[in-house]
Amino acid sequence: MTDARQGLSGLLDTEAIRKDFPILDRTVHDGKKIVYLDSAATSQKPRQVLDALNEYYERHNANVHRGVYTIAEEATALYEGARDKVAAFINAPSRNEVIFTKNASESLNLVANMLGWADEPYRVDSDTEIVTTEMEHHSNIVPWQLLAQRTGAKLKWFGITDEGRLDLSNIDEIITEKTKIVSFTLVSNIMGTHNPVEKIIRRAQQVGALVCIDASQAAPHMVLDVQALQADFVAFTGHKMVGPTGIGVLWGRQELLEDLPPFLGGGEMIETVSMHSSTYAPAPHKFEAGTPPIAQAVGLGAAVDYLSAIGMENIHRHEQAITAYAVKRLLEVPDLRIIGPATAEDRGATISFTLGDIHPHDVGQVLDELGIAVRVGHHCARPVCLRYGIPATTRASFYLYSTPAEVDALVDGLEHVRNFFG
Amino acid sequence: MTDARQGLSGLLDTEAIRKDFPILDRTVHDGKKIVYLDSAATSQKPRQVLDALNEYYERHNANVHRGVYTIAEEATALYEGARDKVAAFINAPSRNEVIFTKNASESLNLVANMLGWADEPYRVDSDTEIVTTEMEHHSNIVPWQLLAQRTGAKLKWFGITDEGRLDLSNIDEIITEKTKIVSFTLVSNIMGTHNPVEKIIRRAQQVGALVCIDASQAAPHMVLDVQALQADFVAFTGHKMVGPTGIGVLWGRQELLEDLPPFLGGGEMIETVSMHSSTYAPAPHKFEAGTPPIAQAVGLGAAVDYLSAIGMENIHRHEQAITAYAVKRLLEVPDLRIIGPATAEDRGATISFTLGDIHPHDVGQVLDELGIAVRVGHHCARPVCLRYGIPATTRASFYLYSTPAEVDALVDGLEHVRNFFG
Amino acid sequence: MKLDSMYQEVILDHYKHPHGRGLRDGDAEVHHVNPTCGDEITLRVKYDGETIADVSYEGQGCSISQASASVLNDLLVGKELGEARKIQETFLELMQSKGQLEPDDAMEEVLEDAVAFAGVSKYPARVKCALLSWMAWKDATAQALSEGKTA
Amino acid sequence: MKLDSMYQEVILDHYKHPHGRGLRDGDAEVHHVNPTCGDEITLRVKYDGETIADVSYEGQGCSISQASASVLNDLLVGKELGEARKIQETFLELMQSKGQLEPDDAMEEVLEDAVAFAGVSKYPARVKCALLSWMAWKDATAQALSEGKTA
Ligand SMILES: Cc1ncc(COP(=O)(O)O)c(C=O)c1O
Ligand SMILES: Cc1ncc(COP(=O)(O)O)c(C=O)c1O
Repeated sequence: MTDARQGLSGLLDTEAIRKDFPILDRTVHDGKKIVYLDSAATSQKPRQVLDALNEYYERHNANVHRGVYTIAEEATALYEGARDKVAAFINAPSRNEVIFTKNASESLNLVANMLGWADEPYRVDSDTEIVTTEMEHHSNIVPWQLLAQRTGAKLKWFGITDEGRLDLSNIDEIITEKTKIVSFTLVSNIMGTHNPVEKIIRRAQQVGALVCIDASQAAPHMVLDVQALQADFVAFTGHKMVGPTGIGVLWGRQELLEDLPPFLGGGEMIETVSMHSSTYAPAPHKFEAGTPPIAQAVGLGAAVDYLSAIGMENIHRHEQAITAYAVKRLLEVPDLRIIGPATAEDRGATISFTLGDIHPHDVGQVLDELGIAVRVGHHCARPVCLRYGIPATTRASFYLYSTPAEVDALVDGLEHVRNFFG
Repeated sequence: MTDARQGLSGLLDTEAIRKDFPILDRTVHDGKKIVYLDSAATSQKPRQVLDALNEYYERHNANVHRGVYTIAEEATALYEGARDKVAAFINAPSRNEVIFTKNASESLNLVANMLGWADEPYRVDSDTEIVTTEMEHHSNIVPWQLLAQRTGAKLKWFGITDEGRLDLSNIDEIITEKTKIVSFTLVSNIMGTHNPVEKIIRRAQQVGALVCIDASQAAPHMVLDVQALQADFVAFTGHKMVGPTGIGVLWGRQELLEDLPPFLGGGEMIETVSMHSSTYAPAPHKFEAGTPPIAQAVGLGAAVDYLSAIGMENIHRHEQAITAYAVKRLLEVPDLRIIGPATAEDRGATISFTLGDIHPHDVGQVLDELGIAVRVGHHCARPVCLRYGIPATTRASFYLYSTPAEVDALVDGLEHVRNFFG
Repeated sequence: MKLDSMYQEVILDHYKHPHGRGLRDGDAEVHHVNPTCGDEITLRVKYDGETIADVSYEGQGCSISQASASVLNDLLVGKELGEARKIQETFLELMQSKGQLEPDDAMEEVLEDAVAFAGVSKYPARVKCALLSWMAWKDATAQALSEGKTA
Repeated sequence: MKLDSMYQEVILDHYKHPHGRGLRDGDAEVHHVNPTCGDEITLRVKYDGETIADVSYEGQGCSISQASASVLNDLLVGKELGEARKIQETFLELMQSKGQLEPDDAMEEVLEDAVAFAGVSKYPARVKCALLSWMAWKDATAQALSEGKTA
């Protein structure tokens, strides 16, 4: 233990928390306990979430919304109950504003497609512009590129400063009267940057553009209040917030969800169908075609309960402490360069870096041999790598179960990497 | 036990099988064991599938395809291993033809959208026609209605005969040189009808139309061989085949998947991304945007293993025996009218019926009180109800765990219903 | 048997012998469906000033939705709009009570036969059936009012 | 330590001192990327009849992908096309062996330094790194041939 760890305050009782996560006892490579530093890619799952899944399948499994028999009513109550939980978690004005998707990527594509097929005033077409940023995950770039190609709309974006912040200096040229939609990430998945929402929203509102926020890296880590954000759409994904894979969320303002056209067609999203024409159910069902991810929604509900019981403020405080410690210790490693904010201010618990000219793949491989799991590559945010002229980064990301000792293990591991390739 | 049950042959050892399904021990309404006759809506899950899910989350959970660390490699191997299993299960020529979606509805929407955005010769536009049938699940109607609206293409369909069979008498007028796609169900989810694939495929091939088969009600119940079917696309859904919710499959011919454009954009489906343009990964990844339903794919792999170990021929034989018995016994109930084929030939183990003028909701409610779970309503196939001039049906559907005693319980229950409303 | 709490004698009576069924002249017409089960109702309201002159309907559905429309006709025809609204709201409250609400005398006075639906409120899937005609009535009334056909 | 089976001395040497790196004149050029990690290579082939006159390349990537390109240059330049193909296929076989294949003398004779990659085949995520330049070479050769620049 280093001296630096002495002064750390705001930490959670990780000893207790880690007992909830069976995988954290896993060992690799001849008995090395894993040090899981890849929660930005996906989080681990507590026993409570797995129990909810099992309980659902073993006692209540049935298709939802259409059964009059007991377990179908139970399954429906559990599924819709999960919607209530998620709505409360993000402080949604109405439960009907919470749409379950398969992941954040589907949520973002859903918004892009709704706007492409919408009537005025929402319609994106060749006279209009779409705005995003250079800092986005591919899942918040490619849907807009596809929409631009399909409609002829122009795609514009905010650049990034040398410090890994959004460059909003030309905001009035980027967001104009032609802008229909501005979509950006609340927290960067590669650099951890926490973006200034208010400034962007204010300008978007000035010109009457809609705002979509990718909260995939925010929802797991801090209080997410969609009313306070004042955005029109907010997307996030279950597997990064101690929930199961296979479930995502799109929150949207009720009036918009009423006005906008459906995206996928099928069972569950209809009001009445004839061969000649169909009418659609009100939101959220209008946007949930087919049998929904029932068990996964139930699991996400349990995840939200788990996080809420610990408290999102407490989780955030814990991560801030860990991040401050990690930034400090990482900067002690020779030749290590942090890509993105090199302080603990306005940032999440995700830190990307390069280590001399050792390629991140090689860094990750050697760390794995020590049981340390970090992500290497472009992290589905290749424009950021292009921006900084680097092929890839090594990324360590922390969560409510991460400990200062794991930061130390990483720093020691990096020493080992340097020696190996030295 | 009735005499009729004596002669039944081809049954599976349901006593052993039922031990694998924890929920079948569930009781409702003061200790009544459930008689689950709604497998066409969703199937129950064996312990083996739940174990695979737990094992995944407790030991191997990580995001796939991008990690160099041990559990990420394990997760990737499990996820891609599930693709191998599904490919083998449907006799796909290549594993790369198996796309994981969230459900069959997404699979069908994926096909519709690919064709809408495609270049020639696949492009659906206002000069072309789309063909489906009156027997489809809404999930194979609404996507085509949306495509027709969005592109101006004309939607045509095959009608149904009084006996619940597809009316192919006018096939040459329905499928014409203008037809780009013919999409139909292999087995009807409301009437159980097993449709004649060959005749439709032959005509479609004559005019150069693509063929999409909705195998949602076939994959769980019989050998599904995509090469023998000779279709271009085959869609089905995991939760109906003892797999988890949140996972579906689209199989497509490799050349088509190479030629057709992507649908959803995002992480995983790209080759390289810059702000100005992106290129896409080869299939199947091109069609799998975002973090896939990893655990659910693993669960589906376990489901396929489970079904294969019992043997799809054996499952089919079992269901045929149960169906023949059920048809026979149901026809003994006064005022009961089967909607759809009233024999056991060329049909699956799904039987819809009306009972005098007692509304199906009331039938279902009284049966539930006895622990019997049947589905009531239009079963997401409202055009079929319109066709027969009925508001709804009661539907009993059987699977590998269904027993003749459960058929008897249903028949006794229906007597009880008649007395209640008599 | 628990079923009897849903299928009260009164409900089965209304189901078998519905009151006021059939479409007659009206100020506004609406068509409502219950997408989860396909129950449908076409309903017309006729106002005579503030008084409900008629509620006529046609539709298909289960015993609960049919009986509920019949009870609605019984209860609302001849009432003043304000009173009708109170009845509708009380019925809604009862149906959303998840079986937790034991109708008291005051409620019974307002709802008359409709208190028989208390048992239905325990069955979430059937609550929509019971409410179908009431929602249609509310909607039709709003239309009639906005078209200025009543005071 | 298991790592040493991947990071053989030979591999680290090629990584630190790559052979034939840089882009020179060629008959065909291809650009390959590994979408899962972002490794990239631009590779040119030059043929002199059936003989590989040069393989030049530029790119970014990890030690494995860089060393592999260097080894490729060593092995293939100067070879006849038929022989080069055999080397490529043998390397592919080794890399797809999941660590199950113990290179024998015959293989060692064909692959020379490239047998050092045997340990990499145990790491599925790295196999693509090792194959990147080889796939690029195959593709570039196919292009050069179809453009009729070689026999
Ligand atoms: C024939 C048929 N097609 C499509 C579907 C849609 O499947 P899912 O709801 O899983 O998308 C179903 C089942 O609901 C079905 O029975
Ligand atoms: C910022 C951000 N947006 C979107 C996504 C996409 O989420 P998913 O892969 O669950 O669709 C991710 C994670 O992968 C992310 O980090």
